[in-house]
Amino acid sequence: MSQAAKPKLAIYWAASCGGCEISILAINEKILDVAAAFDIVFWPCAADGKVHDVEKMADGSIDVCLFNGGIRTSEQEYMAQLMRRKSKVLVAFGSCASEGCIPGLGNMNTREEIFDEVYTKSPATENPQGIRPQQETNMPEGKLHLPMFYDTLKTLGQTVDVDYYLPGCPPEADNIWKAVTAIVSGQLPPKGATIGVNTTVCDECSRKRTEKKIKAFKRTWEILPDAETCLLEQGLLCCGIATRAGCGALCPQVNSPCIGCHGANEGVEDFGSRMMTGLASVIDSQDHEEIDRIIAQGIPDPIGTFYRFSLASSLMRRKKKPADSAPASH
Amino acid sequence: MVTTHAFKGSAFLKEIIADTPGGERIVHCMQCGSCGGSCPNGADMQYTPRGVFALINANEREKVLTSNTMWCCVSCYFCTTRCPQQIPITEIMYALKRLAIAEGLARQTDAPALAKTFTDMVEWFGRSFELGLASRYYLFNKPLAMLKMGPLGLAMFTRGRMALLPTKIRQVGQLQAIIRKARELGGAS
Amino acid sequence: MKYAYYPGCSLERNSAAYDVSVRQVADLLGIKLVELDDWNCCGATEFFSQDELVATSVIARNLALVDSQLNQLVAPCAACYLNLSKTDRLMAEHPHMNDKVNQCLAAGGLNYKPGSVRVRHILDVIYTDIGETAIRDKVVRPLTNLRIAPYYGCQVVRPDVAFDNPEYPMKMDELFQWVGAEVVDYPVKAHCCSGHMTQISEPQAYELIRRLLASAAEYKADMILCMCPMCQLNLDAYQAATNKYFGTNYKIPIIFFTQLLGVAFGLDTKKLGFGKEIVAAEPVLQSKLGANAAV
Amino acid sequence: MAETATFEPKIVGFMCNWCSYRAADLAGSARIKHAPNVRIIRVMCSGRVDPTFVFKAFSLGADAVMMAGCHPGECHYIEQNYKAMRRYSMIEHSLKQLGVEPDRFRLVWASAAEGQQLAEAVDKFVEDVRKLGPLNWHANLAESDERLEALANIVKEHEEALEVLP
Amino acid sequence: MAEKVGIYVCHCGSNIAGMVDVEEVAKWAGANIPDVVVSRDYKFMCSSLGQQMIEDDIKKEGLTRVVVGACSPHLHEKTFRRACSNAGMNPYLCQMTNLREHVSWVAVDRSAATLKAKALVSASAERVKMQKPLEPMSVKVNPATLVIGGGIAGLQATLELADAGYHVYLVEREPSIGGHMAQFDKTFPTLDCSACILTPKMSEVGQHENVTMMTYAEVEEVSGSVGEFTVKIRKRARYVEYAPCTGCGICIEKCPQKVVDTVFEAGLGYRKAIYTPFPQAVPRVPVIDVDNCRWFKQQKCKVCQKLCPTNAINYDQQDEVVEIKVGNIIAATGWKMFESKGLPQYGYGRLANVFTSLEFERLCNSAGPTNGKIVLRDGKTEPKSVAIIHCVGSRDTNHNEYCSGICCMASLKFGHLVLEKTNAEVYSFYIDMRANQKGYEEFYQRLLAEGMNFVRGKVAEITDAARKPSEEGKLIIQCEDTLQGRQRRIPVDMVVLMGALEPQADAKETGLKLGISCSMAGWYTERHPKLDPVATMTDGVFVAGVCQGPKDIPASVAQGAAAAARVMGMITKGTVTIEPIVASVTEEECSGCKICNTMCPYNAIEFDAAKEVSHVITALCKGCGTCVAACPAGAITGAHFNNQQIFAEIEGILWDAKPQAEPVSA
Repeated sequence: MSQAAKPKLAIYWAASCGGCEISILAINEKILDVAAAFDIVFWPCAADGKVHDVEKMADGSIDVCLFNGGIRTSEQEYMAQLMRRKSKVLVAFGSCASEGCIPGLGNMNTREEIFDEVYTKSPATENPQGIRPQQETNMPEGKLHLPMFYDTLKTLGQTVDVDYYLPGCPPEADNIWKAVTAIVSGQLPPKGATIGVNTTVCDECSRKRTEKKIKAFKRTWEILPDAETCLLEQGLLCCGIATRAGCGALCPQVNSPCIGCHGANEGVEDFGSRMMTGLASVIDSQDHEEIDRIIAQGIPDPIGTFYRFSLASSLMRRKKKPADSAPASH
Repeated sequence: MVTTHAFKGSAFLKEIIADTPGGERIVHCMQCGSCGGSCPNGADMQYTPRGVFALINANEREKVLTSNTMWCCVSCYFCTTRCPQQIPITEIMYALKRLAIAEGLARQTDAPALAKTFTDMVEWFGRSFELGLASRYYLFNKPLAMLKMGPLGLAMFTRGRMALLPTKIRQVGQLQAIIRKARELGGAS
Repeated sequence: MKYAYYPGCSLERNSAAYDVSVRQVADLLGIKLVELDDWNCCGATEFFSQDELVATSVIARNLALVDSQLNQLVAPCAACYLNLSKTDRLMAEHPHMNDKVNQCLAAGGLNYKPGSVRVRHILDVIYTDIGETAIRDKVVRPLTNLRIAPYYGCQVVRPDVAFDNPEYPMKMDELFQWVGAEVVDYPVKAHCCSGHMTQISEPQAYELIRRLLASAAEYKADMILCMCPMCQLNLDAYQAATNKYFGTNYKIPIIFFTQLLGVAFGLDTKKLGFGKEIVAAEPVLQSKLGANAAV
Repeated sequence: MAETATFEPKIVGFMCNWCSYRAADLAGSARIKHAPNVRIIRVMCSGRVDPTFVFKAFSLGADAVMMAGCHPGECHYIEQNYKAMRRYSMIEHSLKQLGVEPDRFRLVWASAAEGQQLAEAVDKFVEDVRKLGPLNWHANLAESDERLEALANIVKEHEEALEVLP
Repeated sequence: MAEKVGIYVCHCGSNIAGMVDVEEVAKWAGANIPDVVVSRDYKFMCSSLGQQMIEDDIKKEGLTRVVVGACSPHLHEKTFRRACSNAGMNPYLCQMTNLREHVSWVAVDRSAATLKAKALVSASAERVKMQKPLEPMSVKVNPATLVIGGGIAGLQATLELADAGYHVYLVEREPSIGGHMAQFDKTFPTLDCSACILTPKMSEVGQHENVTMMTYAEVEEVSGSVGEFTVKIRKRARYVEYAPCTGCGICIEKCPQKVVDTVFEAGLGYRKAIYTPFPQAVPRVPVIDVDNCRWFKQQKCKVCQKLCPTNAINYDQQDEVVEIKVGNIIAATGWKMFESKGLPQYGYGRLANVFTSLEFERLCNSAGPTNGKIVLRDGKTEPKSVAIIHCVGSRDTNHNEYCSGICCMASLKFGHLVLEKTNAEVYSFYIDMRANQKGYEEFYQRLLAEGMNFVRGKVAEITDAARKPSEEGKLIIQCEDTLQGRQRRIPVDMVVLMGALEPQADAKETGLKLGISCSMAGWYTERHPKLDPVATMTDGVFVAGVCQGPKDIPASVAQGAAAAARVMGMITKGTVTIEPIVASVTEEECSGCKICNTMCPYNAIEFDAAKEVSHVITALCKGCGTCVAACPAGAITGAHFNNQQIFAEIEGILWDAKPQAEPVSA
C-alpha cells in the first residue's frame, strides 16, 4: 500500500469525559499499526490541527471518523455536521456518542438547573458575583459568541446520519481493534449496526444462575455478595441481563454488578425498558402494594439505574421540562 | 365530546348518595330486610330501613323525611354489619336526620333539639357539659320531665358524676374557626 | 409502650371511674398514656345528625393534635373510639372529604394525613399489646366465684371490625377468664343499651335496657362489665326507672371493666372509682370475694 | 383555559384479547356510550405489554396510556396479569421520575363481562387526562429557536476567520 | 420491496356508517397511508359479495396485505382470513380492525368517531405490513380421557365416553365415587331417592371395561396440551390391597376404633378407623385412616389384618404416583359447603339445634345416623317447629355475592320431609323464591298447599335470649317480615341453615394445574358464558358440574354429558389445529439469564443446559407473549405479535399526534 493511498482517519471529541480518547491509546502497540494503516488527518486531542483545515477538505475526503461524545452545544452540533460531511464512514465511538452516556443524564435537568448547580449551588463554587456564561458578549471589537448550551443532550445519531456504533464506556481495546481491522479490510456489517457481540453480559458471566424470584432489591453496600451466585439473584441490580456482551463480564467478575455501559442488544429500542421489564418480571409478589413497595424501596432512582448510559437515546430522552421552560418562540 | 352513562335513579336517591360516603351502595338493596330485622328499635319504626330505601327509590322524599325511622336509630350498626349488600345504613340514617333537621321536617322527635343543645355546648366550650345540656334541653323541651329527672340528677351529683361548671378547652377559638370553615364549605363527601 | 390518650368528655366527669381505673390499670401494665393536650369533644352522634363536615372536622382536630412521635391514640369511650376511627377511615377512603376536612383544619392552622394515627380501644391494647401471660402475672386477687357478664355494646365492635367479632365478641370474655372470673356467655353481650334514647324516648330505652338486664339476670351474673360510658350510664342510672316501668326488680351493679381488672390486680377499690355507681357494686364484691375485696 | 376546553386527549389502550378487549366489545354491543379517546391495541395478554410500548406511545405523542387486562386471579393465561401488574408498577415508578403525571398512565382490570365498568374507567381516565392538558412530549425535546441562530453564528464566524487567514 | 395493501371499510348497513363517515375513512386511507393501493368501502363486507371483492382485488391488483375495518375480530376474523386464503394469500396477512364495537356503537359524535376510525385503520395498515405468513399447527388427539371428580357430573361424563368405546381415567379424591349426591336422601322436585338413582351408575362405572377408576387419588401434575396431556396422579395408600379385597366388610365390623365421621355423615355419625364411606361405596375396598388407626398410632391392634380372609391388609403400603397420557380432560371437581360459623348471628356451633343443610340431609336419610328420624341434637326429641333459613352465605357480599341456585328447592324438599315425617310447623325464611326449572314452581305450589309457612325476609339473628315466656327454651328467629313490613320473632325448636355452595378450597390450585382460570368467586371460567359453557379457554380441558358454578343434579348431568360429547367430537376428528401464535427464542441472542424461565405457567420454556440457552416448546406455548415482553435481551419473538408489528401499530394509531422532525441546520 503506497503512502498516498493510506486511508484518512479523523478522531473527534464532543460531550464526553475523554475516556474514549484514552481507550484508543489503550490498544497499546497496535496504535502503531493504526498509524501505519491510516493517515491521521484530524485528532485535536493528540495531534495539531484546526477546524478550518477540516472545513477546507473536500466533502467525503476523510475515510473514517471516530466521533466520541454527545451533542450538548451548538458547536458540537456544527462539528458533527462538519465531520459527517467530510467523512465517508462516521462511527459513533463509545457510549456518549452512541447513547448519551453520563452527560446524557443531564437530561434529567434543564440548562438553567445545570447552570444553577455548576455556577451557584455546588459547594465547590466560588462565584459571589453570580457570573453565568453569556451566549453573546459585546466587546469594542464586536459581538462575541459562545456556543449555545442545549437543554437536551442528543446523541450523534440523533444529530446526523451515523454509519456504525461502537459500544462501551469506553469501548474495549479488543473491540476497537476489531472495528478498525474490519474497516481496513472492508468487511463491514450492514450500515447502522453496532459493532460487537449480539448477546448479553450473562453469556460471558461465569456465575451460577437459577430461575429468578426476587423479594427485595439491594444496593451494593447492603450485602456482601456471594462470589459464585448470579448477582441479580442476590438482589443486586445487575444490568448484565440486558447489556450487550463483549466486555468479558468484567464487573461481575469482581463482585460488582454490571451497570450497563455496553448498551442494549441489537434491535432493542430502549435499554431501560428491557431492564425494567426483566426486573419487574421476577419480582416475587402478586400484591400490588407489596410490588410497589419492593420497587420503591429497592430502586430509589429508576432512571439513574436503568438509563445510566442511555437516557439521551431512550424513547423518552429526557425528563419533562417545567411548563415555564418550554422553548421560547421569538 | 364525552357522554358518561348517566345514573338513572330518583332525584331523592341521588341526593342521598351525594350526601353519604359510600351511599352509592344503596342501589344494591334487594329488600331482604336483614336491617329491619336487626334493628333494636325496628318494631317501633314507621318504615324499616328497607322500606325507607324503597321509598327513596320511589322518590317519596316527604314521606321519608317526616317519618320516625331515622330517629329510632341508636347507631348500633347491627344493620350495617349484617347488610348483605354492604350498604352503610347507619350513615344513611345520619344523612336522613341531617336533611330532616335542615328542612324542619323532624316533627316526631326531640332528637334534633337534643342534638342542637349538645353541639352548642361543644361549640361554646369545646367539650360537652352535661348539667348545661340537661337543664337547657329539658327546660326548653320537656319542662315536666325535668322534675322527674331531679332525683337522678341529684344521685349523680352526690356521686361526683355531674359538674356544676363546664370545662373549656384552651384553644376554643381554633375549634370555632374550624367549625366556621366547615359550615362555610358545607355538606359532605 | 407509649400511647396518646383521649379520655373524652364522659370520662372527665360522669364516668370518672372509667378514667381513673383505665389510668391505674394502664400504669400497672406498663402502658404509658399521654393525655392529648387540649382535646375537644368528639361530638358523639349529635354532630353527625346535623352536618357531616362539621362532625368530621371537629373530630379530625383531635387526630391532628396527636404528637407526631405517637402514632396510636387510645380512646376508652365507645363513641369517641368509633368517631375517631371512622373519621380517619372516611378521610382515607374519600379523597374529596379529606380535602374538605383539611381545608377546615387549615382554618385552625392544623392538618391531618389520614392513616397517620391508629385509633385503638383500651380493651384492644390490654388484650393484644399486653397479652395473656403478662396479665396472668399481675393477678394478686383472682376473681374466683365472681360471675361477670361482659358487655361490649355496639360501637367498639361495629361497624369497623377492628379487633373482635362484630356479632359475637370474645376478647373481654377471655380477658376475665385470665384473671379467674366466671364469665357468663350470654347472648346479648353486643346488643344496644339504647344510646341517647333515654333522653328522647324513655319507653323505647327502657325496653332495650330491660333485655340486657334480663339476660344477664337469667345467666345469674353478679355484675355487668361495660366499656362505654353511655352503656354504663343507661344500665346503671336508668335501672331503677326500668324496674319501675316494667315492675321488675333487677339490682345488678354495672361497672367499667377496668375497675374490676384493677380489683384483680389488687388496686384499691375506692381509688378505682367504686362507689360512684348508682347500683352499689362493693357489697357484691364483698360477698363474692370476701375479705379480699377491699384493701 | 380555553385551550383545555377543546383538548381531546389521544390515549393508547393496550388490551388483552380475552377480558378487556372483550369488555370493550361488550360495551359496544350493549351500546354503552363512552369517550372515543382511547384507541385500542389488542395484545393476547396484558403480560405482553412491554414497557417499550408505553414509552413509545408517549414519545410518539400519546397524552396517556392505558393498560387493561383480566382481573387478578382471573387471567386467561392463569397468572400473567400479575406480571403485567409488576411491570405497570415499574413503569409507573420510572414515569414519575421522568415528570410524567401519574394520571397519564393507568392500569385497569375488566373482565369480559364488564363492558359498563370498562366504559366508566375510560370516561374517568379521559376526564382526568383532560384536566392535565396535552403532554406533547416532542415539544419537550425541542430546543429554543436560538439554536439555529447559534449554529448560523458559528458558520459565520468560521467564514470570517477563514477570510482573515493568510 | 414495498407491500401492496388493500383497505376495506365496512358500512355494516348503518351500524358503522351511521356514526362513522366510512367513505371518508376509505378515501383518506387510500390517499394518506403509504403502500395502500386499494381502499374501498362497502355495505356489508362480510357478505359473499364483499368477500368476493377482496378476493378479486388480491388476484387482480396483486395485494400482499389486507385490512378489513368492520366488526370485532372475535366475530369475523376467520371469515376474512378464509377469503384471503381462497385468493391464495396467507391468512395471517389479513388484519381486522374493530370499527363497530369499539367505534360506531359507543360514540356519540360523528367527527370524533371518524377520527378514531382513521386511527384504527392506520394502525392496522402499518401493522399488517409487518405481519408474516404463518401456518396453523396440527396435533393428534389421544383417544383416552381424564375425568377429575367422581360426583354425578363426572360419573355421567365417564359413562358417556366409556359407553361410546373410549377409555376413561376417573380420578376421585375420596375413598368412593358418588360425590355429594350420595349423601342426599331425596332429590327435588320429584322426590326420588338419591341413592336409588345414583348407585346403579356408580356400580356401572366401577365395572366398566373402559374405565380405569382411581379413588383416594389426586391429580398432581398436568403437562402437555390438547391432544396429548401427560398427567401424574398420586394414589394415596389405602393400606388395603385392591386385588385380593372382596369387600366382605369383616375388617370394618371388627375394627375397635370408632371415629366421628365429619365427611360423609357431616359430623352426625360414626365410622371405623378402617372404613368405606357408606355401604354402597364403589369400590368396596376400604381405607385405613392412619390418624385414628390404633396400629398406626400405638403399634397395637392389627385386628383387621388378623381377621381378613384374603390377607388384603398391608400396613406397609405406600402412596403410588402413576403417569397417564390422555387427549382431553374433564374437570368435574364439585363444591364444598359454606362454613356456617362465618355468620355468628345464626349461632351455628353455639346453639345446639342449629343444623347445616348437609347435616339435615343425613338426619333425613334412612341410611343416616338416625335412620331417617328428624330429631334434635339430643338424638331423641322430635322438633315441634323447624325454621329453614335461605341464603346463608349466598347473595351476601360479605361472603358470596352469587345465588347458590339450589337452596330454594332444597328448602322446599326439606320442608316437605319435615311435614311428612313429623308433626312440626315448618317456616321458610327466604329473600326471593327461585324456582325456575322444570317442575320447580309446581313443587313450590305443592309446599304452599302442604302448609309450609313462608316468611319473606332474611333472618337477622337466631338467639336463645327470650323476651317473653313463650320464647323460653326455644330458638328465636328474629327477622323482618318484609311482606308485612314489621319485625317478627318466631320461636322454633330446630333451625336448618341453607349454606352456600362454594368452590372447593383448592379450586384455584387445581385450575392452575389444568391451565384454566377461575371467576372472582372461584368457579371455573367457561370459554363463553352462553355459547360455550362446557369448554374452557384451554383447548382440551372441559368443565362439568358445580365446579363451573352452582347447579342442580339435572344440570350437572347435562353438562357432564355435554362435556363428554365435546370430547368425543375431538376424538372422532383425530387431530386439532391450533393458532400458530407462539413464542420462539433466537438462540444466538440468548444469554441464558433465566429471566424467562419463571414466566411461563405452562412450563413451555426449557433451559438447555448444554447450550446454556432457553428455548420454547412450541406445543406447550399458548402464545400469551409474557416471556417476549420479559426478555431483557430482546431475544424472544412472539409470532403475530412481535415488537415490530406492535411498534408499527402504535405509530399508526398515533398518526395525528406524531412529532415533526426538528430542522437540522440553518
